[in-house]
Amino acid sequence: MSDPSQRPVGRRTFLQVAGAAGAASVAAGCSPRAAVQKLVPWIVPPDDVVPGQPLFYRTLCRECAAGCGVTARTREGRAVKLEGNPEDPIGRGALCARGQAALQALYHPERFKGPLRRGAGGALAPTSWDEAEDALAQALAAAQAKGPGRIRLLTRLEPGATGAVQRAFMKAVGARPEDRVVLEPLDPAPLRRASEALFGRAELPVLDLSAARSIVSFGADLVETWLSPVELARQLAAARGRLGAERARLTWVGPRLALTGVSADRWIRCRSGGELAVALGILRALVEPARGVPVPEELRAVVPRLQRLAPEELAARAGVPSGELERLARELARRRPSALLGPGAQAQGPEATQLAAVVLLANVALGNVGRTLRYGLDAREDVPSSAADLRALLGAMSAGEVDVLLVQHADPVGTLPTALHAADALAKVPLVASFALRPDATTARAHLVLPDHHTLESFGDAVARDGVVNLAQPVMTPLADTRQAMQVLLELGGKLPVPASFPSTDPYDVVLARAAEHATRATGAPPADVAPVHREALQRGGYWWDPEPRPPVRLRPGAAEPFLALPPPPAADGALDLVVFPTALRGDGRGADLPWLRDVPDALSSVSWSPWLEVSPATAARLGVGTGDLVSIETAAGRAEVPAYVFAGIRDDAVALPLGAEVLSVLPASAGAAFYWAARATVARAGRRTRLPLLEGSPYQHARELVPVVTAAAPSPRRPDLSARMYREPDHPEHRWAMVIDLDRCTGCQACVVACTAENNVPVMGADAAREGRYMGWIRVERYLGDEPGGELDVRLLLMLCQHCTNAPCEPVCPVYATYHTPEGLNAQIYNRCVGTRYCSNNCPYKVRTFNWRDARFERPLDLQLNPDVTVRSRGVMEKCTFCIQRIRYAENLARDEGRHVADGEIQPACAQTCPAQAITFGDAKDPASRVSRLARDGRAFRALEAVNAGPAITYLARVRPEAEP
Amino acid sequence: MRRVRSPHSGALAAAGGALALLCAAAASGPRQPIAFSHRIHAGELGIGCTSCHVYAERAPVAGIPSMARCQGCHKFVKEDPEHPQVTAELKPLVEILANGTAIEWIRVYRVPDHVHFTHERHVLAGVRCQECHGEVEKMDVLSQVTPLTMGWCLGCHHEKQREKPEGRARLTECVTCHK
Amino acid sequence: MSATESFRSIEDTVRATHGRPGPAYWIGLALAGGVAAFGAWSYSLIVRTGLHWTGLQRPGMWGNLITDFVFWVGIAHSGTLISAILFLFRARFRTAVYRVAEMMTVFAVMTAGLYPILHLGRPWFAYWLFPYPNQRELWVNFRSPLIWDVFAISTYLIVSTVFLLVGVAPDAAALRERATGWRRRLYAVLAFGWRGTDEQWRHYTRAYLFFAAFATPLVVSVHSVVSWDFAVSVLPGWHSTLFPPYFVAGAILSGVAMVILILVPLRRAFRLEALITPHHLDMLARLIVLTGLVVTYSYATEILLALQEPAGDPERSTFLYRMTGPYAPVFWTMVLCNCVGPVLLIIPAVRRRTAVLFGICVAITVGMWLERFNIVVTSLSHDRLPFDWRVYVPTWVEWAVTAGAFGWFFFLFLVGLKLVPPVSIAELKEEAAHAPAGAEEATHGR
Amino acid sequence: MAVEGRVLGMFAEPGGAARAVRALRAAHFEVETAMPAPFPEVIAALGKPRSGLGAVTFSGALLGLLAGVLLTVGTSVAWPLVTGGKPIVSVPPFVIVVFEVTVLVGSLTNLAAVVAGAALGARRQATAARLGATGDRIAVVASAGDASGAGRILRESGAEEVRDVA
Repeated sequence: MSDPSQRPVGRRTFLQVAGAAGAASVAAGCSPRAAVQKLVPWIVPPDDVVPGQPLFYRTLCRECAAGCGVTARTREGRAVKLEGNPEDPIGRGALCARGQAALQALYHPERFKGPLRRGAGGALAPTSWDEAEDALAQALAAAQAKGPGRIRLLTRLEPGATGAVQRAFMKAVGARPEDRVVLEPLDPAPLRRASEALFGRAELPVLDLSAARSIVSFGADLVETWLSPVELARQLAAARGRLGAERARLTWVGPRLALTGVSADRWIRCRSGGELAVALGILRALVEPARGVPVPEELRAVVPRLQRLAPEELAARAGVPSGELERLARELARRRPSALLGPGAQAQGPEATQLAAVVLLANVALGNVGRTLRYGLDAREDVPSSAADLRALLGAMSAGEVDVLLVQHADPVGTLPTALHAADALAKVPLVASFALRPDATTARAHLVLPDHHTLESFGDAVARDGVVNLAQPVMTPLADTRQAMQVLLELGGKLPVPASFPSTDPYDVVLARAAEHATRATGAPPADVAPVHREALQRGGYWWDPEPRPPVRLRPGAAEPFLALPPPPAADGALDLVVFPTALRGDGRGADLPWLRDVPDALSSVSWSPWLEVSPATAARLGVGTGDLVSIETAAGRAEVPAYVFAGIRDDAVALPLGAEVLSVLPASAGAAFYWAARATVARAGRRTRLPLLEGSPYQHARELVPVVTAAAPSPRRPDLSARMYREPDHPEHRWAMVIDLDRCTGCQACVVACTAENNVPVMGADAAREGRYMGWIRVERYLGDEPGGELDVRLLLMLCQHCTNAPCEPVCPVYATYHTPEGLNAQIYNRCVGTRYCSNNCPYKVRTFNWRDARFERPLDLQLNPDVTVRSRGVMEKCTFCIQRIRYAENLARDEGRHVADGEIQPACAQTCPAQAITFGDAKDPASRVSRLARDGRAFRALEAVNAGPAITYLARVRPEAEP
Repeated sequence: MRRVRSPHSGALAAAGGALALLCAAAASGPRQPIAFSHRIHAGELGIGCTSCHVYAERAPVAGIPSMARCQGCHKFVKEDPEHPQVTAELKPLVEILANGTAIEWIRVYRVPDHVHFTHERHVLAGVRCQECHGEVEKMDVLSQVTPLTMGWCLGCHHEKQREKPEGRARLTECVTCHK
Repeated sequence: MSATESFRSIEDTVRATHGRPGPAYWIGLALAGGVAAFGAWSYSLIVRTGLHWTGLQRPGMWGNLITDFVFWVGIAHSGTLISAILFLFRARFRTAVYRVAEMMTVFAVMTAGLYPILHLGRPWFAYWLFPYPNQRELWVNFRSPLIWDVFAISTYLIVSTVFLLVGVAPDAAALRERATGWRRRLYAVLAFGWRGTDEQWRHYTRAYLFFAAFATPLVVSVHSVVSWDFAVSVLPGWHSTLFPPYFVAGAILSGVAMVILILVPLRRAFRLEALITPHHLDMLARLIVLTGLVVTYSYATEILLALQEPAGDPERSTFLYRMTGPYAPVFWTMVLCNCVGPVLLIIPAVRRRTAVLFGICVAITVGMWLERFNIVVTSLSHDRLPFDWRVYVPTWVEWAVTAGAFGWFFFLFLVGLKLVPPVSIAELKEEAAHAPAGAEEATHGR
Repeated sequence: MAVEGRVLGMFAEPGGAARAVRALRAAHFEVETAMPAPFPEVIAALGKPRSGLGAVTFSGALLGLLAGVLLTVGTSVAWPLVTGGKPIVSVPPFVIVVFEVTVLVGSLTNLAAVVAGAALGARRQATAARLGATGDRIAVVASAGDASGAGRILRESGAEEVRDVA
């Protein structure tokens, strides 16, 4: 593993190498271009870089608080693809859509190229690091002299070395602990607060859903954004992978379907805010003596209190039939252990805490705590500040009590409700210094911009939980004149009037110093020399150990009572409930400007590039709007205009808006970092229309039985008899590459879509192209809402990508053999032979081919991310999924060099590799023992549009619909 | 000029090849920034190809020798007191090495971007460097001697496949080179 | 009057069409050329930056340009039909109209052949669709209907051009005798040494029969091949064994309509009423009735077969979509034009009124274009996976390129009229020699 | 026998020309004609065998058939690429291409034959070719016999003009 500070590849040489290797390739004509090309050699060749061969580094993902480990594939000194670290206990090799897209933050064209200082004219102008640091140091010294509280630090959650340095630095400038404010918009604070109230320990649980036989989510979108989505999606898949009676039941409680709801077996369509009533109803039903559930000792005291709640009133408040709560309670009583989860990541405030507490009490009642919900593993390395702390900071700023505000990867202006007036508060601070990577609403008001390295350029560590410390290391030399924020803080410490006693200003040393402790815990004994141990850990990606058990949590006497009363009902003012939700692609909005994330359509609404307001068909009819009509949303706090999206997966009395700028303008100030659900909004037609960039044509299956499901009564989908053949099947002498997609595991999280985009140089064509139906993705989630319009809501997902058919209809229609069937069973597409008749696409029953309507642009330096093993397609040619032929060939070459056969599972296309739920399996169908062959023989197997008899290489395993329980 | 061609690709391939040759580089190669001679290095001094083009056996690209590699020898070979001509020719190199900059070579051999050629597989299959690059050890100025057209590639690929068809299906598969 | 005199008067009447053009001709030529030029410029946008100028998208990758292709191939059909098939059947009314029909065929194929090339993503590589020896050792895929198209359309273009020129040769010889300057040289070339000796006629008549014998199956094959572009696919709405006869009938329908559209103004403008008589128009109108009924029958068959399928069948869904979806106006206009229009012509009084006939032919031309649009576009936008359904709407660029086809066709036609005798002099003479009454009419007009 | 010569008669009507041809042939003259259209009565009167051009055209078509088969099968086998699971030599689609090539080559051969036939006819019947192509009259040239006899026959048959020609 190389230490970049000693790596001889300077930025200059890196770029030269990149140039020499001829990174981006374009399929054009066949004559070599006449232009003179230069070959510039390395001055000194780096030891570990072999041009044309990938080099892998283990590092860390910082796109959300989960802290998954990452393997970065680099080529010629630049990162080209991120994958999960298979050894990391959290991600286990998988990475979500946002993690995949972290690369685009690295290569973002708008990234700051160096430090900036706001000049007299009011514009940010380039400056030198020394000047910038000196200016900041002077301001810090002056502020320090005025006493505590004059220097504040606003940061994102930093559960590692960076956080430690921040705290040390703040201490050195004489700040109080509360002067460091941690802003994490999707912080599950209610969980921590409920645990504190009930158990006396403000901790987040670590979940083990794989053991659960019943899972109830109260708005916790665990496959998209909640806690640790990659890990939870894997656990959920494991819990549901046990077919039959042991298969876990998933229940979704909420006013709107999120992806977790799509995966759920049952949706309790409660009204917005009614989750609390549902949870109370279940808790009440569980402690019913007749239930037979042994009520734990510590809960006995609250039984009478609970019994005072009338089930009918609870059901009415929830807006659901009372029988439904009763049925769910019965199921929970029978199917144990279980896990009750909630509230969702966007929920904040006292109501959310109450819901979290009631859910936790139900878990206690069912004996889940310690089994599926484990306490005592939260390392509490860093804890987000409360909404009150945040408001206090803004108040101090507005009052002119803050002289220097350091902002590290937090954007108060861009991520807080407009009603909090963060921009005004910021204007009152004489010096705002931001460490942001690229411009945001806060840097627009900052006086100094000290651009940080991207995580892929920095050293660091992240304590995800007790026993899991993932390490970050630079996988490439920095692209621009940036400096790691940690280093800047350390250097500033040295420039203070009373210099701080930091042993080193090198982030590597800081991480190494912390590593001694991790190594001790991981190995059980302090290492004699930490450096070699740490080098090994860097190669591995982290320090992982089994933490020694802490005493189990116990319900504190009397702690439960305050949470058991139903709060007064909200005023019925005729307005609609406004539900705000984060999505798998947008998260808390931080990555919303990354082209990959914007271009991939949302799995549920299929909207890209634009916000949307989900409106139920009945409500839409009442408001007189259709999909694409602009509607205005008005709350006490403000107003926003958003195009409507008519969606059957939402209650008639609610509308839903994904997190984003529009949300901020309608959130009340009381919302704090984010929002609680029980807000109400007046929604009206704005009278104008937009063309919404929408992937969906019709959301209905139109009685075509495209995506079958299986039940205990009918364990196999109906399949046509295709034994009659006109021709002999083509030979596949060595391999027949094939894929199995388990739709029972697929959650629709779109990680595969972004991974494919990253791996295969799939161009992002922009919002207009999306509006015109020219989205370029090679793999897409087809989402069907039911059979016919107005019918029963029955959401089914179908992951659609090239099926690599044996009798591919696309092949014989191509006049120039640009597409053909390889002896290994692939449907090959030869871009440079394609003339663009587009007949192949017309004849493809799966419509998985995309056409280059115009030349793709990879704005510098986004082009450095391009995978050199995959040709970049020019306009006028067709492209499609290749089963990652470059990976197949890489593995085959490797096997050949090593004189062996390709092992089963050795080849993983980008989509299969990154799938958190491990829904995608790739392998050789010719080998009857391969995993893919075994899975394809499963009773749930079916093929898409099988009656067309194209002979797809992709076998789907149908979703399992559990039989209704009494 | 050595050309490997299948019998049936015929005169047309030859014509196409000749045309490509005309386009790419005339019989004498481009003027490089320094008067580097493969004849002296590979011919007279007998330095093996992979001594400088170190990646040929393990990577898609053969690699242009790093300046450090030049330095390895030219730390000592800086002048020839007996031949002022040689000293003069070495002077630009000595300067470049002293400055720590790199030589910007003019590229001679190039395949289009949609061709994913790999040296590794060819070298490991026993293809001699000269089969594609000509008798470099006799060239003072490197020039392109083979057309690097698809037909020319296929000449060899078809031939090898005919020699032993089993297990060599990939030799004439489109996706072997175009992906 | 002697036969010689009637021969002379035929020649004079025909030669008069080659006279100095009047302002109407120039205006027409400029209009046609202008429309063609605007179409070409619009198309240049596509060449410069790509097909994003079109309204095409997944799932519908074909639209106006392919519609134009099929439409113009269809137009090209009646020429050879009237010329070759009616020749084999010895239909006498053919004589007066076949030259115009043949010219129309050649120009329509020249128009049609352009459009598949124009619609390519990389039209500069269109030559890759032809099998030619190349250093890459690459050939074309003969399993592809598009290659059948390449062969069918180029064969059709070559054979119908040859057929036209061979038919023109004796006329060119006649014109050569009295022409001067470049015209004389042109007709000398076109006449390929024609002297009219019996030995020449002996070979010629035999060869002409063979041309007709080749052209007849060819004309049926060409539109069958075009229909296979669709019929061999797996797309609901395209995948149909009915397509070849259905397309051939439709092609003849549109072609005959176009012949009438051209003949009606032509006979007036060039005073050819004596040669091209109401009787000829009447016979052509009957051909429209016949093919119109075949087309109507095909529509009915397709729809009834599709509607027999159970609910959820994509074929059924596609046909319902055609009739009730966003393209319903296209569908019903098509039915009105192609089914009702021809049926009206069954009534003699209707088809004998030139203005009404002309109007119905305009309607059929529009209807047949819409039929192709209906087949190409609706099937594509409503395929097997409902999630991908999308409505295709052509952009102004596509409309301009579509209009350009008409401009280009009429431009060629107007130029051709001034070079090639629009009726066959030799055959009229043959007729005149045996039908003095006809010759009488030819001399004295109405 | 009188002076050997050629006599040209110009006819306005094909009927007269046919009569002349029949009479001339009965008198063992060699007859050449030139006419603006292939008047069947004249052709019949000439009593010549059917043109043998068909054989040429037919062999051209056969050549086309062979070329089509070679092209489709040969190129598919030369570099076998499987498309759509169909056999390398897929007969039905190849038949279509073979048919088109047959028609194409057949037609072009037919064209070549008719052009050659025209040249041949003009050479063999040089006199009629030189003098007869007026477009509005039918020329009948009699030779290899008594010129005056020929002139008489022509006039009797209704020739508008009769003259001796070289």
